[in-house]
Amino acid sequence: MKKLINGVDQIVSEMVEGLVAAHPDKLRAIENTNVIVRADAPVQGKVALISGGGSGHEPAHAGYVGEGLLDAAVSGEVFTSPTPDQVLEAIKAVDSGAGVLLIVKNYSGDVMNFDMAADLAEAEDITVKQVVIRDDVAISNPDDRRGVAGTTLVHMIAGAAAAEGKSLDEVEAIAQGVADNVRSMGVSLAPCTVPASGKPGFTLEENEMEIGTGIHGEQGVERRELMQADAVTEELVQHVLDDMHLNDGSEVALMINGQGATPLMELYIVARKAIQLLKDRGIHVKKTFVGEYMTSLEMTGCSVTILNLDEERKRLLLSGRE
Amino acid sequence: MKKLINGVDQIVSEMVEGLVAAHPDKLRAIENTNVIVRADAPVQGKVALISGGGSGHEPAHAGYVGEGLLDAAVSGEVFTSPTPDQVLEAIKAVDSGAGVLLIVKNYSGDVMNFDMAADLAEAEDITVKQVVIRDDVAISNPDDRRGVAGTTLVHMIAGAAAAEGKSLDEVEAIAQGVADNVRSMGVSLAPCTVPASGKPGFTLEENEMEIGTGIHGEQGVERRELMQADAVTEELVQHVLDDMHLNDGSEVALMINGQGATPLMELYIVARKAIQLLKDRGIHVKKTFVGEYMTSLEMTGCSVTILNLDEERKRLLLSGRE
Amino acid sequence: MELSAAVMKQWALRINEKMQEHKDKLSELDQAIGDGDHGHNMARGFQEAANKVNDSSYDDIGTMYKDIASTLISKVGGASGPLYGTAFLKAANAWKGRDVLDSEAFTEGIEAAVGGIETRGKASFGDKTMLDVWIPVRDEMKERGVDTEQANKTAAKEAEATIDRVAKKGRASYLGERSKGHMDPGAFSSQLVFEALAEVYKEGAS
Amino acid sequence: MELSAAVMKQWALRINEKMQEHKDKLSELDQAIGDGDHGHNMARGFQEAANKVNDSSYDDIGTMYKDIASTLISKVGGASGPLYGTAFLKAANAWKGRDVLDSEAFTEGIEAAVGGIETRGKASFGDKTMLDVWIPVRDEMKERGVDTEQANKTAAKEAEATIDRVAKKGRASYLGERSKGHMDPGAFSSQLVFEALAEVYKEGAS
Ligand SMILES: Nc1ncnc2c1ncn2[C@@H]1O[C@H](COP(=O)(O)OP(=O)(O)O)[C@@H](O)[C@H]1O
Ligand SMILES: Nc1ncnc2c1ncn2[C@@H]1O[C@H](COP(=O)(O)OP(=O)(O)O)[C@@H](O)[C@H]1O
Ligand SMILES: [Mg+2]
Ligand SMILES: [Mg+2]
Ligand SMILES: [Mg+2]
Ligand SMILES: [Mg+2]
Repeated sequence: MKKLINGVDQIVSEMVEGLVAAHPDKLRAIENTNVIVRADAPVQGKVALISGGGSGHEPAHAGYVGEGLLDAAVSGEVFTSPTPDQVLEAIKAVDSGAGVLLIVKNYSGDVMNFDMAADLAEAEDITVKQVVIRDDVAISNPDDRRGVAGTTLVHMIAGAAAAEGKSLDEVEAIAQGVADNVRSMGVSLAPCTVPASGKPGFTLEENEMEIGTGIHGEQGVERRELMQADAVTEELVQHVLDDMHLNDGSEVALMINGQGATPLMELYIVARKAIQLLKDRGIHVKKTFVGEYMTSLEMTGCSVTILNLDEERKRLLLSGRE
Repeated sequence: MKKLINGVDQIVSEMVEGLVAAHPDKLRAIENTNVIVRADAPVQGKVALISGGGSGHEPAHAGYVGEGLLDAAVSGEVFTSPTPDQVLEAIKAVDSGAGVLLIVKNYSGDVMNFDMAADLAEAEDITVKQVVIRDDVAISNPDDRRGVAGTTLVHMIAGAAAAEGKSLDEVEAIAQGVADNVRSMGVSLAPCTVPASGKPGFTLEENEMEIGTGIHGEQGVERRELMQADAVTEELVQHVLDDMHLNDGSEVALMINGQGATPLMELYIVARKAIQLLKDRGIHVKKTFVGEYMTSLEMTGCSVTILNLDEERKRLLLSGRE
Repeated sequence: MELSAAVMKQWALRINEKMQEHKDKLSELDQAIGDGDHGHNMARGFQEAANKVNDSSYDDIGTMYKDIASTLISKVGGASGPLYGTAFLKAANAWKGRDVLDSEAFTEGIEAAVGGIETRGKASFGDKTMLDVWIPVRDEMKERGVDTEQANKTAAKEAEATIDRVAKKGRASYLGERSKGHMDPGAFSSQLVFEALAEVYKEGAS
Repeated sequence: MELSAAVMKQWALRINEKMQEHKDKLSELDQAIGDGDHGHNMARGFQEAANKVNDSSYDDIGTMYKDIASTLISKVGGASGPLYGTAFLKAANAWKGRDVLDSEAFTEGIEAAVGGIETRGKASFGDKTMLDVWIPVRDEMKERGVDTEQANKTAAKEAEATIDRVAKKGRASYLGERSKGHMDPGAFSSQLVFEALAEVYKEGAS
């Protein structure tokens, strides 16, 4: 394992220190935790947004803390959900009385830990709502789907809504609207190495890829022969579209998300094909994101995310922060 | 070689297509070239900035095209300087009559090709100036130094100056000031694979790293035993500072630039230590950049860049775009 | 059958020793069908729990296990943190105010623990999770009273039995049929819990 | 010694064939001390030059080599593009208006080419670049007139001699002492240029 780290146990805390040291005007850490909040939290009268999960997905989640986006991010160990007490600290630090929305990815660990934190917060009379993201169409049963890159679109759109001063119920409804209308699918060409284990999560031959990978360095739902970028893109886009109800004239946002080690160059090659495919179907792409938004350490691969836009989501996304 | 591409010969043109398709409101490509210009180029009365070089450094250079930054970027083949005729096309497309500044990295290829383009442009009565970036302190002779990540700070600061309506001479002087005051040094833990060759550029053992690597996947100036992040950072920062004249109270900008495959998490661990080291020396970091600004495909590693700020550079950097 | 506060303390300490010892194996099992952190999660959490127990003195088994549970909840994270945490928290409630547990009282705790895991994780027997071990152990205790040696054997057998199953809950479920052929890591850590119980009971009795 | 327009055309085509044939070796040499693209750069550029020459008909050798030079300049990029491009452009100027080259005229072209490379790249003999081949070949021509067989031999010997040198210009110079022990890729591509010359001259004469 070759990593620029000092020791497996300090990774997350040193990353948090680095984030705050690099952006002291924007960010602040809560002592003795791996919670990062806006420097000016709590923002009076504003609904607060919290996201989080295991570390190793950077820039998610702490990279989204800031004006017009999240109020706090909670970082667990690498690929391990944070504990309820850390989430509670975040909730207490950002609540201004207007309530708190937790943005949770649908993994057993995240769901349970955030749920316990919500219970603890309610016991302290803080109003907490949750939206659970399940955008990964690689899993066929919609209830079991993981939350992946689409989560970052919830950060942006719900973040813009909260910044406008909308109420907790309104922000929750908007966030839920994004969650209901966003779908993703990923492919990986090479695994990543979780620092604590020191070994790659799996091995792939030179001509193999994993289709339907999540964001925790796991294998996907199927191992396949490596294909060219256009064919891979077609497969991912088709899978995503099969699960959506888009018509000729539908408006969408598109995200091509790198898993960590894939050069931006390749992501743009994928974006090119994805945009072509959507255009061929009469779908209007109003906004395209290409880059790393939700990574899996240094995994090689990418995911395609499509969000069906209604007028409100479109307005919030185009006017908001990225 | 496992890459999300369709064929080695189409990589650059398909990347350019993808860039423009993804950001049609911002970018436009010049037909039959790999030149990307601002959608609204030429901007009347504004000095135009052009950067470029081989591809494989994304987001450099095309990712910096936009308001307050570059007017055009010229992409050569992977790690191969673009040809003079392509640079000339860029010059012609962005010149509004206020003149054009070429931002050139000090590699034989870049220098020669941009120089030939400048000659061709002068022959067409376009006023062209050049600033050559030599920030890589891994090379001891200052004249021979390569242009690396520090180049992106020239994009930002000269871009902000041009956006303010400064004249070509003024913008050139500011860009030259950045070039004279910026220093970088890189380290690599794993090589990258140039698509055309299909094989990694070199091999490193599990416990080895290359110190002093450039941005073209080459080996560095020295092979060393792998160290922990803090020790690596200390080495890079010290090397950079040894070449600068900073005092207690100096103001700087800091950039921790990922080479492609290094997770943001690790870059923040490096940033944390670099900021500490500068603070220990009484140096004020006014702005920190952590992320991928100038990559070498999927190389693993990072570089540290420090820019000595005077009042003007500070103002332009803090008010400008990233 | 009786379990004193001293033996119950030993149980927690022994679980920790087992998790440290099998840390790599647990993570390897998790790497095959999950994300490879189960050993680290267990080792981190039970080490903290052992420290807590060592630093305090308890007459009340309920209080002791409440502390263990809170420590697990706040130090483990992931899926296993809330699940083991809830399990011991529910058991602690059942053991509140007691300085010794007879077979019935111990069983009540295990029943409550299983209920907690079920409520929290919404899994059932056969889903290839830790419950595949806990449920049969509980059933046997309810039926025949606590026999720690038997519980140990059942846990080992049931952990083994997860190998052939397709995961229905947790990360391993994402693999579908590909999850077959690997033991569930949480089932194996649960086996270690009951292995520790058999050992400390035997030592305490002798 | 005379080189007709037909032989000069064959020269350009043969250079291309050699670059295609040795593409991988050229890139491997470049991978050792540069960035691994020299073979691809040469193959891409000379292929385009060959296409250009094949698609046109020339009486004037100057015009033919100006087209070759422009093609190289606009299709190669990198360091070698401007250098080979400038070399052939300068030679083309010297050959302007001629449909056949005697020894003196050909040598003038080579002299101009070397001057172009020197001005463009600011390197000297011994810097471990293509000039390490071009300069001795030029010197020999100036002294004894054009002997293509001899030029071929000298080019091969001088390319070989770059192995022991430390690079002073181009990417390889960044490696300092580590550049020793590898042949300079541009020196080898230059050797191929003169190897092609000897072959087409021999074929043309027979
Ligand atoms: N919903 C659930 N119900 C019961 N047990 C579960 C559930 N989800 C996961 N588990 C158990 O947790 C174990 C994985 O724990 P761990 O690896 O520590 O957490 P994570 O899956 O978050 O990485 C699985 O092997 C399984 O036994
Ligand atoms: N300044 C220079 N003068 C003469 N030749 C040079 C110079 N710089 C580079 N070269 C030649 O160019 C060759 C490398 O060409 P190539 O790999 O195509 O370009 P790049 O170095 O841009 O990747 C070197 O082997 C060397 O012979
Ligand atoms: Mg985990
Ligand atoms: Mg090159
Ligand atoms: Mg796990
Ligand atoms: Mg080269």
